Amino acid sequence: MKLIVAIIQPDKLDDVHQALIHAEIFRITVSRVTGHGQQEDQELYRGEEVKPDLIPKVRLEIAVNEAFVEPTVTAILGAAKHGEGTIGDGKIFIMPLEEVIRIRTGERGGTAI
Amino acid sequence: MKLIVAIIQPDKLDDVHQALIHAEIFRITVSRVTGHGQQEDQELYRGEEVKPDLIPKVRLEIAVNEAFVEPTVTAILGAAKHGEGTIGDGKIFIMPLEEVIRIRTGERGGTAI
Amino acid sequence: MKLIVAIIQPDKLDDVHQALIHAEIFRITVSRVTGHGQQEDQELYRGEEVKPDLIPKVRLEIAVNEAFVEPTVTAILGAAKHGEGTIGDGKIFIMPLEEVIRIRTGERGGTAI
Amino acid sequence: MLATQRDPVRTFVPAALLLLVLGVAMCVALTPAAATTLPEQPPVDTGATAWMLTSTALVLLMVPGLAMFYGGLVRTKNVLGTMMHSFAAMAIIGVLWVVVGYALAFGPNVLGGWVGFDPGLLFLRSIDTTVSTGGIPDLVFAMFQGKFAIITPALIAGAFAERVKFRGYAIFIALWSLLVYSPLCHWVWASDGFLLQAGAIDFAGGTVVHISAGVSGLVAALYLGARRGYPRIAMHPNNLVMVMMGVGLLWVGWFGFNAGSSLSSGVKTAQALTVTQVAAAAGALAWVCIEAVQHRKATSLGMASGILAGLVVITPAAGVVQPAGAIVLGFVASGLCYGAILLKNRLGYDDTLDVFGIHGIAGMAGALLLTFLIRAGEMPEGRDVIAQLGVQGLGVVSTIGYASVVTIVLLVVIQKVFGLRLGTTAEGAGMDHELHGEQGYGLLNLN
Amino acid sequence: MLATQRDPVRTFVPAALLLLVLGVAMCVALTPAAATTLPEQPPVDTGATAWMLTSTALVLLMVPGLAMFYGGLVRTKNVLGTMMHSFAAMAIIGVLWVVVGYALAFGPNVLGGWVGFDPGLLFLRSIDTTVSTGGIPDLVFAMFQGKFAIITPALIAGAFAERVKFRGYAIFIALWSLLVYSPLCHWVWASDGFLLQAGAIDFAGGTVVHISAGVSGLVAALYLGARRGYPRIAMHPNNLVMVMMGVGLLWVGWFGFNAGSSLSSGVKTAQALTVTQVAAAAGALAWVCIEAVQHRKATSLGMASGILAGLVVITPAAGVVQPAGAIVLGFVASGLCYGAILLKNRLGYDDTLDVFGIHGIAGMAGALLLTFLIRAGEMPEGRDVIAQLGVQGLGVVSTIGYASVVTIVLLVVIQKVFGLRLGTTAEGAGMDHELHGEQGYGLLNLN
Amino acid sequence: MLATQRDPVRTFVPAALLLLVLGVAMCVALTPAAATTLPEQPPVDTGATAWMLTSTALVLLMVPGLAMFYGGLVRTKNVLGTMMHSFAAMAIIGVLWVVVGYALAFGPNVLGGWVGFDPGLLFLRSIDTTVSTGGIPDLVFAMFQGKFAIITPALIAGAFAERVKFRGYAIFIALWSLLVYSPLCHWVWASDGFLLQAGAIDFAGGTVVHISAGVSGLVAALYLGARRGYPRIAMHPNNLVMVMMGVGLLWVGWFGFNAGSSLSSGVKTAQALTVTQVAAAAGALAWVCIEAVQHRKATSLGMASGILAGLVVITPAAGVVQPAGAIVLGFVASGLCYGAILLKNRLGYDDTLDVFGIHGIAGMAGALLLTFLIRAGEMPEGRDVIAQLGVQGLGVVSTIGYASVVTIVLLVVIQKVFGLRLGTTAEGAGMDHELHGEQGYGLLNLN
Ligand SMILES: Nc1ncnc2c1ncn2[C@@H]1O[C@H](COP(=O)(O)OP(=O)(O)O)[C@@H](O)[C@H]1O
Ligand SMILES: Nc1ncnc2c1ncn2[C@@H]1O[C@H](COP(=O)(O)OP(=O)(O)O)[C@@H](O)[C@H]1O
Ligand SMILES: Nc1ncnc2c1ncn2[C@@H]1O[C@H](COP(=O)(O)OP(=O)(O)O)[C@@H](O)[C@H]1O
Repeated sequence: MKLIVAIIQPDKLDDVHQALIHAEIFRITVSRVTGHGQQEDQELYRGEEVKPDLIPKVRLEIAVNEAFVEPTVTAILGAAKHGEGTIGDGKIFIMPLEEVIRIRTGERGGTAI
Repeated sequence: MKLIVAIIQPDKLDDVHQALIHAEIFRITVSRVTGHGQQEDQELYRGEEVKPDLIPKVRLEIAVNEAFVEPTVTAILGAAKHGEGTIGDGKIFIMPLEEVIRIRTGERGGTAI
Repeated sequence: MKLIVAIIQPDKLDDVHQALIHAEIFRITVSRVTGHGQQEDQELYRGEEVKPDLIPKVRLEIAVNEAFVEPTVTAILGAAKHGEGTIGDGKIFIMPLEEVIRIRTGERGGTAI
Repeated sequence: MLATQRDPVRTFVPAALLLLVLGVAMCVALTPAAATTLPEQPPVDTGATAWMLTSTALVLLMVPGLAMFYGGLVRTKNVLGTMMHSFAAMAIIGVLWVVVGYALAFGPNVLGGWVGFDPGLLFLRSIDTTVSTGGIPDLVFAMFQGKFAIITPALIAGAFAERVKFRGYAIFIALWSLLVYSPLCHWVWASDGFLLQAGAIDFAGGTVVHISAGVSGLVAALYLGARRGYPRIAMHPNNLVMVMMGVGLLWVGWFGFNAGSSLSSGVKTAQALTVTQVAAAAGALAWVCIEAVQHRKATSLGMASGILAGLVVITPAAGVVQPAGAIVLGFVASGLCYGAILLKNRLGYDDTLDVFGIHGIAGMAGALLLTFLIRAGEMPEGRDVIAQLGVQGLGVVSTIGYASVVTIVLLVVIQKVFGLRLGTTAEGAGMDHELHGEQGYGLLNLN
Repeated sequence: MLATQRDPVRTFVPAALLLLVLGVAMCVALTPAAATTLPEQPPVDTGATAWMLTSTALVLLMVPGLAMFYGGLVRTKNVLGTMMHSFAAMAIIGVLWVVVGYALAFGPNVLGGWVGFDPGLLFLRSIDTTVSTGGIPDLVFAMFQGKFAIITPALIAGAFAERVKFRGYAIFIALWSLLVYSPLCHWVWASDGFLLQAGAIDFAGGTVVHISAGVSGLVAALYLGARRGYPRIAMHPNNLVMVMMGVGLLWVGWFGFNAGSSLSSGVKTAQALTVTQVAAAAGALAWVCIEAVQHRKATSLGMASGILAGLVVITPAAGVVQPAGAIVLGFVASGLCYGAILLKNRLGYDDTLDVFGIHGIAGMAGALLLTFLIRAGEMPEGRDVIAQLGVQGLGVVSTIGYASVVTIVLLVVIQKVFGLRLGTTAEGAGMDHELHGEQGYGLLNLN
Repeated sequence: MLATQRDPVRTFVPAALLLLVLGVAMCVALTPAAATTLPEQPPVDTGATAWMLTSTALVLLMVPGLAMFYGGLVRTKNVLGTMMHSFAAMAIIGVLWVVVGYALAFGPNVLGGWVGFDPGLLFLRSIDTTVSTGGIPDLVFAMFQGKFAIITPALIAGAFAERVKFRGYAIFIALWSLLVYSPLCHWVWASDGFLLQAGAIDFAGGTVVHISAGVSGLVAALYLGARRGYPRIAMHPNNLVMVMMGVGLLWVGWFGFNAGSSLSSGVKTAQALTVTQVAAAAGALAWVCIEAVQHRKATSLGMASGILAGLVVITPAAGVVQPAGAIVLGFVASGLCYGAILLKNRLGYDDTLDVFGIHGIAGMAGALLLTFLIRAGEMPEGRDVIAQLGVQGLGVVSTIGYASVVTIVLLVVIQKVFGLRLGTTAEGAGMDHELHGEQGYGLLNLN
């Protein structure tokens, strides 16, 4: 099993979520984060242009069985891009996941995902 | 060492925290997340029932030595259930953790946990 | 590749960020968390001293190639301490990272980090 | 804002306009005024003046109140953009009203009574020191009325919240104020306005303010289309706590709005304030009870909506109904608005913050139903209920007809010439970031 | 809300009540009133009326202010539910007061002076156009007093915040208002009320409003028991920023509360406003200084609490003490309240937002201590300090006794019949989600 | 707060001071006052009094408004500490003004007119029942003026936001109020003040309030130095939504500030209210247009800043200019302030919330430019524009000179004796946690 963590642009959350559902990934956990990367944003403060060094992003956390890793990645890649891909579109990280337990039932492993 | 990530219902945070302390797990990191799973919630907006597709959850992050993995899981399973277990009670994810460093002292490994 | 997760004190975020940039770690993801550990904080509420059992912390998530693990750790250790190190300064967790994908381009692996 | 970047001309429109106004103002300011103090005029009634000054302040308080109410109901990414809609009305109409709006609304009939005009009223010059028969300085009346002119376009903004460009919006409300509000205001409140002449009762603006705003909002919502993803995606209010604060300020401000409309400080004022209070409470009570029955839960937004429905319905009637009647109106209004909103959801158009569903519906209900609840003796000379109902209907219909026609024309023109509807990407990223380069709640991110 | 789902009967109670009121109101509204204008009555004093109208608006402003103050102090999951307590008072008492509350409070003595009653005052019909001797329309007085009736039960809510059902709360405040507030109000402010007759001084409601709310809150807190996990779990205020906003509005509104109670616009009004301002400042100053000494830190909640303590203590005394006396009262009140709250923490009962600790304690302090600070010449005819202290004590004791007894009876009945205390799971999940199906800060989640 | 912990003496300073005031107040309160009612005095004008009472409440509303405006602009960790600066002014000056401030400001000349004094005015004893020629009780005037005394030091706080100790700040504003504000107020508004005698026009406090606050703020910002990391780190406003609410309340409150300064309820009041409204709108409009041209985006903070600039510039001129002139002033003020802030960013000093950039600059602009826009007939006897400009310049220059000199002295002394600038670690951790032991938004963490 793998734990897939994706950092995406906030405005793409809905599209990505839809794409995942189409790929039959129904369970995700989402949180607000801020990130620093190549992307440069710009805000205004009393006539000055300010470059925030941390930009709002959304973090997705998805636990999947091996078989679903590629579909998940494809779904995200397909939905998270701005146009042909713009700086700041984000990253996907894949980590090994040794165990999953469903609290409700206590079941473990792949079926619990 | 393992990194245990648990997604639980917000109203169970206090119980789970107590249970962990009884199990002598004293150090945790907690954050607000929202999740999508089987659970269906329901809110009202001007006479309409709205189904938010992301429901508030709490994410626990706990780094433990092997010996503590089971106690931790048991503590969470014991405290995070609503009744006999209700949809939405959440999940526990266990990941390998290669290194832990205590910033204060710089010590590494199991003792730093 | 590794995923480095660091829990630090909020007031050190700026220093740590600067240190990472000096160490040429340009990409990070940051989020607000609360933590429970040895540290004891204290707040006031109508004449009473209250000990919050969860204290605000900042969580850094940094994906790096092997070569950058030590520099990253050193940078954090150097910048996140209060004085010679104070209780509550936090922890660094290092996890294996199997794959990184840059959403914009779809590139994978070390170069995508 | 790419469009803008490619189009300096449009960009400099604001600047040009600004300089124009500035220039004119400067000339006016520097040309010495003819002595305007008339030989003898009624003495000032310091008490009535004090209450009108207070009412003016109270109605102004409604604008931030509205900004909070609307701002809290949209999504986080649009909170500032939505509040800006209210504040922009303060800035734009605030100036426009003084320059020319008041002259159009309260000057003597021109163009066959379509609107009024009196050059002396430009920049309020000729009323600098005059006092009306009621003992209230005319400037106070002009400012009090100016607040109504400010809040009306701000109300409309709720109907197309989260999806319009700021510049287009600014131009829209400026033109709407001149072409829709001033005429309607003239018809109903100017001494020679045809609806006033006809004996239509609109104490504090049920037609001029609420019906016109509700109808124009509906037209705009239909013309501009729904927000991207509506209704599929659940769009949660970002801050219901602020919504409650906002409605609290609206309630307080409404005392100025209605009781101030008595243009005095006496029994009539007391009656207006009383029924305003009662109708708001009754509306709130009715709404939460309806919810309790339908959903077994009473919501805070329901409470707020009921308050608003009650306040709107009593607005045209505040001078003529008694407390018991106000309770009836409050209850009925909440019932009707509640139903109207459910209906909207069936029909599926996106009147985002239910401007028509509340201001339109409750406004009409008040304007018409007041006929049956008029205080003994307040009925215009030798009119029976049916006759009066006809007159009220005339007011409602002409308001609806006029407002909707002119609004649609304005929308089409502005959309074509300046652009009004927000582009898809900009809408996705949110108004705060795209249009204003800010974020409402910095506290959400680390700083 | 499972209980509710199983119990349609209870669910339809609100609806039934609503329809009843609606029906009655309709009848009343449609039956033509006997011409109520008395042949000759005092002329209106437009100035005094203007100030009373303003005061009415200012006191109304205290309700959202209170909602913000209380709402900010509870936990995030209960913020809306807590604000709803204040708004529900506006809706319910807002209607009830007009229907019957005012008649009970200000009608002539009935039942041996336990309460007043005058059928003509139902729906405020008989005062539709009357003017009081002070030159103020009676309707204004009725509305001004109505705001006091609204805010008092809203104050109580702080004592059992975060743990009551909405329906039970709604029924509680309705009955409390009729059975506790109206009688107390009658005793102290009706011309034939026995405490007024006895010469008890309560300028703006120290006993009627603050002591009664404080005591009733204490009783309720003890009867309903502590919140789950209290005091083990640290329960943090969700929004101290809003608490500060709220206390700001409360301070402003209190000017209407106290200075308005002079029922005039003159020297007495000025004196009341002055000491209100001074006592609030003194209270705040004292509280933060005490904190600075005890903890080396001055807190914003301490500032807010001190302001409140000062405002409460001066309420009964606003008409009779001078600025120096107000400073003394402010200081003393903060000291006493501060101590009372520390004591509460030792005793361990859960008066959640310290309604008794602040309103109860400071209310009593004001009602009693004012005796020693009365302005030369304001002491009732041929009374010495001790005698007056006795009278004041009588007022305080009778208020405490009556309020506590009736309150406990109401609580028991409502808890048994409708359910008041929130269930454990519902309490855990929070009122906003469980009772209202909403969340206060949508901005916290992604939307 | 380590310093404090090591230094009990300092800690007990507040307590000592408190007890002192308390003691004195007690004595005063208990010594029977000489009967102060003068045989015959002008009758009360209930209308004018009503408006002045209202104005007093409105100006008080500006303090929470300012707290919200400033509080929303700083970083999350300092939001409460910043709001406390405004509230502390309410508490400290609120008491101080009554005890001695008013006596210094409005007593007859002493020390060659440097300041006034009249022992009878201590604790406002001698005006307990007096009525001024305008028919307004003197206590109302004292309270109205007191609000100005409160808000002025609170304005300064914006210049050194996020980096001062609370105790040091408290001592600073107390001394500043006595040594800077009272004298300036005396010069400009006391009947025998030298600037008033000289015929300087300052209707509502352009010099006394805004220039003095702006200049003192600038001096303090320079003396205390920039915040740690400024300007390298982008420091984001934590809550622009609250900033908008705050500016809304400021606008409303300003009606009391300016229109109240007419000390009447008539034509002059109406004129002041009108130009206040117009200038604010014009300022907002100008600012957003400038932004639209320079950045193609109009910001909400720009809207707020423009409103403020307009309100400040009209303050000294509110009594003498007409609407057209107000438009001109509003436009010019926004242009100047906008430029001044850009310039500040070049110069790189840290006037955190641009107190000088807005209050200083717009205050001067208003005080000087009003000369060219005076209403026909309002120009003081036999003065031409140039002569008047000279007098206005005198007012501005003496204010700047006096305020800056005394302020720098105060700063140095307080910094040395009590400590004012926050230590590096404390500044890093934030004022809310370090100085007040609280956090503003508990909702951000789980609770
Ligand atoms: N190596 C990394 N470690 C942690 N977070 C990262 C890393 N690389 C990117 N991110 C996250 O992804 C976001 C987008 O990355 P960015 O570099 O701006 O885009 P791109 O990868 O297209 O150049 C960043 O803001 C950051 O939150
Ligand atoms: N595979 C998963 N990946 C990420 N988060 C998950 C996953 N499964 C569950 N979660 C989290 O756990 C929460 C509860 O899961 P849900 O499916 O509702 O309960 P249950 O597992 O009892 O059916 C979800 O809201 C989501 O936040
Ligand atoms: N084992 C752990 N699992 C998860 N989070 C931890 C763990 N240990 C420490 N933390 C996080 O680090 C923060 C600091 O830890 P703490 O024990 O207070 O400091 P120290 O390690 O210096 O004693 C905690 O608040 C918590 O958020």
